[in-house]
Amino acid sequence: MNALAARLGNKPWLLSFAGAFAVWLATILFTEGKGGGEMITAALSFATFTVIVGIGQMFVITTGPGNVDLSIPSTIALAGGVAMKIMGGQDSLIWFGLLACIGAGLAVGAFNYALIRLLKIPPIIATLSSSLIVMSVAISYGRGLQIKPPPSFADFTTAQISGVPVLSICAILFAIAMAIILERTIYGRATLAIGQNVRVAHLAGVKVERARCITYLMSAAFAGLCGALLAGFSGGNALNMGEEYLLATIAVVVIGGTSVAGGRANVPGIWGAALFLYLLVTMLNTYGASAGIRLVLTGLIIIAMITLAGGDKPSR
Amino acid sequence: MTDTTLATPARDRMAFLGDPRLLRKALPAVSLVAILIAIFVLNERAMSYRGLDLMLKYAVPIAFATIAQMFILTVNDLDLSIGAFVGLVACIAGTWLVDQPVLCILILAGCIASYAAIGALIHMRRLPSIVVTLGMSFVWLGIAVILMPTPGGMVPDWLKALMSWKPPLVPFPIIACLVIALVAHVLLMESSYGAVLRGAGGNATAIDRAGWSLLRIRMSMYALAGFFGVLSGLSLIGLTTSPDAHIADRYTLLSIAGVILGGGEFVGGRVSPIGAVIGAVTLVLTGSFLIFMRISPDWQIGAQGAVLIVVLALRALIKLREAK
Amino acid sequence: MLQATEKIVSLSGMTKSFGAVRALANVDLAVGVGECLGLVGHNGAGKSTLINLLAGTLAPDGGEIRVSGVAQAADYGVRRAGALGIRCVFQELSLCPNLSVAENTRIYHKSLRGWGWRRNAAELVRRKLDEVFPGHGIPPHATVGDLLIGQRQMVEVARAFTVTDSPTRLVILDEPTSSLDAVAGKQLLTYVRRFVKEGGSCLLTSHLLGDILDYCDRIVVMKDGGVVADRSAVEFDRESLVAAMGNVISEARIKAHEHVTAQRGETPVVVRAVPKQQSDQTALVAHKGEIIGLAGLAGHGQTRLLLQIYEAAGKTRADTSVSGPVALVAGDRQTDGVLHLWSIARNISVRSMRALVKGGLIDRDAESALAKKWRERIRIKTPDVENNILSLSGGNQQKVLFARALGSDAGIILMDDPMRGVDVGTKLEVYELIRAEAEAGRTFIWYTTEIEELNNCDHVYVMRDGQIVADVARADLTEEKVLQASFREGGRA
Amino acid sequence: QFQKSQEGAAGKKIALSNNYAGNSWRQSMLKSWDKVTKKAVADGVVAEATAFTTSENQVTEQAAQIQNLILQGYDAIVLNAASPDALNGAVKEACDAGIVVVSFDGIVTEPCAWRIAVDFAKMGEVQLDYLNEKMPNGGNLLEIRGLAGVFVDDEIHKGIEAGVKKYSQFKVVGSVHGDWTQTVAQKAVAGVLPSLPEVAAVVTQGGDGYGAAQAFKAASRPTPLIIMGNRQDELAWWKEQKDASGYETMSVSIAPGVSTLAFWVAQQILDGKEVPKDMIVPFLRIDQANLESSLANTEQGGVANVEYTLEDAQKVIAAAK
Ligand SMILES: Nc1ncnc2c1ncn2[C@@H]1O[C@H](COP(=O)(O)OP(=O)(O)OP(=O)(O)O)[C@@H](O)[C@H]1O
Ligand SMILES: Nc1ncnc2c1ncn2[C@@H]1O[C@H](COP(=O)(O)OP(=O)(O)OP(=O)(O)O)[C@@H](O)[C@H]1O
Ligand SMILES: [Mg+2]
Ligand SMILES: [Mg+2]
Repeated sequence: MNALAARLGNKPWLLSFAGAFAVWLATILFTEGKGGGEMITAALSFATFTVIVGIGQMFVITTGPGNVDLSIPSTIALAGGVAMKIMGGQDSLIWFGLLACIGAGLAVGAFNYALIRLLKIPPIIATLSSSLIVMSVAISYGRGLQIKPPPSFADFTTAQISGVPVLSICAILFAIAMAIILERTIYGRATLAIGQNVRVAHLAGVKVERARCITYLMSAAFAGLCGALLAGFSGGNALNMGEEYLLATIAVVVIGGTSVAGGRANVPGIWGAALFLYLLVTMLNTYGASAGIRLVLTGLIIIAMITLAGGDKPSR
Repeated sequence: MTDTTLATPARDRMAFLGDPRLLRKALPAVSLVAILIAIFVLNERAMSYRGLDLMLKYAVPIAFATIAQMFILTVNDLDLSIGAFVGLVACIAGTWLVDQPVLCILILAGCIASYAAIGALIHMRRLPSIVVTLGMSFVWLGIAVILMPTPGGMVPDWLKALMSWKPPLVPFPIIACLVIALVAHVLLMESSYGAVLRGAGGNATAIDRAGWSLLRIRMSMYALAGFFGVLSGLSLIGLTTSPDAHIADRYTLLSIAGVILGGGEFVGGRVSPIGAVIGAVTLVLTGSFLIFMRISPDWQIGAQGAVLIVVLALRALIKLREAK
Repeated sequence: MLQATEKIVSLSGMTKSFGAVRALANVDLAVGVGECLGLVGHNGAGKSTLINLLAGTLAPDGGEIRVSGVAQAADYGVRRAGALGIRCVFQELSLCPNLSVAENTRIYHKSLRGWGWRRNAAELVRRKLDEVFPGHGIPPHATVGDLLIGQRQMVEVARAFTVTDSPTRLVILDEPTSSLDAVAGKQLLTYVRRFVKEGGSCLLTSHLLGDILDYCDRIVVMKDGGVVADRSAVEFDRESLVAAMGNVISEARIKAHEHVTAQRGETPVVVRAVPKQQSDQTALVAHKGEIIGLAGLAGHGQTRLLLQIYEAAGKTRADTSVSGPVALVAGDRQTDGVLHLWSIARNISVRSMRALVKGGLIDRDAESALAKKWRERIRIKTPDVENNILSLSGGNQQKVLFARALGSDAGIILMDDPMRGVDVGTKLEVYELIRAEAEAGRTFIWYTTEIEELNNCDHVYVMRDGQIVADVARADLTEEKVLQASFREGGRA
Repeated sequence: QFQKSQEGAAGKKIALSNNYAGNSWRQSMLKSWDKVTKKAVADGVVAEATAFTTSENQVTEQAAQIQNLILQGYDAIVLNAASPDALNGAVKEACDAGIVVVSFDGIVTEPCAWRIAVDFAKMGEVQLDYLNEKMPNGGNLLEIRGLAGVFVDDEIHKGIEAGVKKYSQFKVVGSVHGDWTQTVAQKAVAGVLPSLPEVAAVVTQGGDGYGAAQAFKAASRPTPLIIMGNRQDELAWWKEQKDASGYETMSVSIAPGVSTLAFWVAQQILDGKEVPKDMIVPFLRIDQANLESSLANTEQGGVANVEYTLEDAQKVIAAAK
């Protein structure tokens, strides 16, 4: 038991994959093997969105305690609206739409960072405030109307290659790139150093503000991109389409092995945690438990999993 | 020229005596005063017993929840379940408090005990509090939904009467907030064990080396959080006169924001109970302020954010001037 | 039996390993009643580990601990040690930065409770501070996080000597003087003598061998996890003590530098800084290739001046101009230096990441090579540079910070009392390294609390109350001069 | 007659207390309110009719909002409540201050308030009535619910349950919570779908039909009969299917314009008219026959809507007497 915990402690992301596998197994045992493959396909499709925004949130959380991006849901709503409006249902405008959604995200990120840097507002309150403003912008920009994605864009976001969603493949490549950025670039190292101790990082020559700026820009840009993809995937934008990602991003980041105290991050774990959370809900839905029981079990299983993994151990 | 150069060392010595600290402590109050003045300018009716009573009623349960969150933040943890917990307390009290008060109190005591148990679990297995409490938020909500699939239930009259009590001179919400702030202040800032509790957030190793049980400290903090969460739930249903499982979902974020607005920090055991209550009240007042400014519904949501930013920017200005 | 009665503690056969590292191998140690025992040894010799076992913060792998002759059970821990009157000031400070001095004292004494506990605690610690460090100037209600590292050290030492319900019988001081200036250090040691004279016992470690030789009754020398010498202090002199520690050095090497007297002004000025609180226009000036010393009592603005220079790097400001990149060697490891989640290698390479980038990514081989190079050069005691930095002894962590700065591309290196906790042998090697680097064109600005170290400098500025009050050339440098400038009251320079 | 009503209500101020603005239904509701009340204010029917929205869909925020509206001195508060019971304290306070409170859609149980109720249980039951007609042989049902713990969800669910009891040939084989959000519904349905046997029909609570259709498509399962919720995207999809393969279904929901009905009711009360405390407003149902016309009248990306006039309100009041 302890040996297992120790081994998992070294690779915390393994745990979230193990958890995902376990719930999947429990589900198909119940259905006697029926639909196992399709379930994985669905899990991959939906985890993709959580992963894209989750990685942005991970970088933010890694920069240290108190850093969290609460503006992600609003950014998703705004950027989804911007993308759909600019694409206007026309295939020829897809690229403009994608650029615009990332641009919208960057604008939100820049605003967040300006609040944090210039006005010295604690990040959690800065992003909370900006999320409200961004939501207002989204409302007055889109008036709550849903716009359909261009057909090719919708097809791309829902395409599958023998059961594996194309978007998930892209997101896996994206995650690999982000893992490399985290561990092997100056920006990534700077982020990790800041998360351990801002003062030490600054005195060790790390460009603190540059890294923080990039972090908040990135988180919002990823949320923006996710907004467009989500709108494409679900057949149009909606104001409430990002709501579930507020807690979901924090949950996948932390379950995936990133330290809330900052300075330690884990990209693969986000994938594992996103799959785990999706399959967990699927399992409980499949079992047909009532809403209350489902909620209680969701909570208990999350706690049980993290308890099994054991606590924070210093890594490298 | 000579003046300033001569003044600097003296000021520096003053600074050492804790001057900037005092100023930092005063910042939350500055925000509160600013927003109050803005409200009074917009609507002089607010500047009355009745006005303050109406505006601040819902600050009482938020103040309790904020203090609960503050206890958790003191030991460098974060509670993502306080909102759901307050909702559950509301449902429990709404179900049993009228008919079976003794049973109800026992159940609520059990809730506090389970909060302490969560603290113990987090400590013994060295778990990230954020995940455990996130999980617990589902558990609390789930139990509340099972208990009360549709809103309803009874609230005892004494509780309603207490929450709508109109004492002479000073409105009840103000008295309540003052009492909450003072009690929490005495518990955490003035008592001798309070110093140990805060110390655990500042340097747990030091506390351990001085021979204190960190397990007991964490359990105490979680139990205190649970206790104040219970008070939050009770005061809330005293106001709403009826519970609902989702009644306090928002308190999780509000309570964190309140502590931070009040000058608390996420790590290092640096918190201020009085500041936290001020923060909670400020948050509530931003809502009132908005209603007094007539804005188109499109921008009402954003305006709430903008008000928060302006209030905090004021503080930045003061900090900047102080730095010079 | 007879021996046991006169020993306050005796350890025998103490063994402790951290993974593959054998920190202690079968160590015996005893401290007598009314005795001040000095414990010396190179960085990573095992001193702090031994102290942790004695204080009950670490459990030994094997061995026996006896306190006042009574063998302690396996559950021996801090609480038990505390009850037996054993107090410890650890190498890495253990105060709560968010609490006041008085509150930190309360943490130490369970009996400080009830009405007026804060006043009592403040009184208790203030009186002890006055007793140990007369003229300390630390308000008991100040928050510890706002204090300078030296002041924090004073608070912790004073706290260890305070007494409430149970007596203080043995005080363990792990490098208590490393963050104190010369004056405070002497005050402490004088107090320690008084304490042992009154029947207390003391266990003291230090890398300032002079202190150990002058103030201890007996000296135990450790090397690589074992005791290599245990004799009365009078039987040692500096030379033999150093030899016992395993370093063969000649005083000649220390003196060597005194012959090289660089002429000021031959090279371009790279740093010019007027301290923020300076009332006239006196500036610190550093020419390329010089070693500039900053002296004065701790907390008189030296660190602030270094940070002022650090912040101005590459910029030109009214009061500060600095040309070229700057690196800093922090002295306050815990708050300014160590990235605690990272390996030794990453802690070294963090300042040099730009140089390690190949094809957009940090080259891991180059990173590891850099770390290994510095491990050899200043002998960082570790089997693997990929180990976490906290697995190093205090002095070795300090060496990592040296490596971080010296391994970087910075032409100007600021050092904030960087030798805290570094052993004698390494110190001499680092002095030599610094001189070599200076000759190669690097500029050093070096704040030190050890007056002897100023001998390595080309030029010394003495600071008081945040201002430069004396500007002493290498040739005119004497200890009196520095001390006089540090203390002189009255008219500003 | 109109003249007379002006005397009573003219000069009075009405506030709309709304608790959520984050979906197309609520946006439609606010838009209708704006359109109708602007004209009413311009005509001098009332002095003011301002809409207020809280930033989060939360009981506590709305309660505080009502307290502030009391302080602002409004004569009437038109309320779409976040909870039927939990706002009672604030509503009572408003009544005690002499303020007329008219709740609609999300109604409150406080006796002093007026209620313009939708029979949510009925909304669930008619779905089964319709299915019974279409599929006399019955089949498996998938139920998409709303947000757990919210009374609307429970009411509709009860209606569906009653319907299933009534027509025993139907069996609910799966039930998920879609939180009335298309993306959430899509996600939840996609998750359970692989484990479900063939699904004949999907019963919903409105706003999640299109998401369900997407999920069936993604899983390459035959599209079942999905009950729609009056949103334009749902209607457009239905029309598409209808044209392609003769797909048949129905759609039910409440018209967001019910806010304007509540406005007129409040106006009538302020005007001194006697108005019973409980009124019923019919939900808006779209069938195969009126699909095209409804779709044509619905804004792109919006919700099928009806705005009410004073006469409509008077009819509703009369019907309740
Ligand atoms: N003593 C300190 N304690 C805590 N944080 C500090 C301290 N000193 C600096 N910082 C952090 O470092 C930031 C400044 O860092 P730094 O100058 O490295 O940023 P930068 O990216 O280099 O910006 P620029 O490129 O403009 O110089 C401060 O805003 C603060 O967040
Ligand atoms: N937690 C740990 N994990 C791994 N190795 C450790 C740990 N603590 C100490 N060590 C190792 O044990 C040995 C002894 O360390 P110790 O701290 O006792 O040395 P020291 O004599 O106090 O040195 P210094 O003079 O530098 O303080 C060192 O090699 C050190 O690397
Ligand atoms: Mg910089
Ligand atoms: Mg040591």
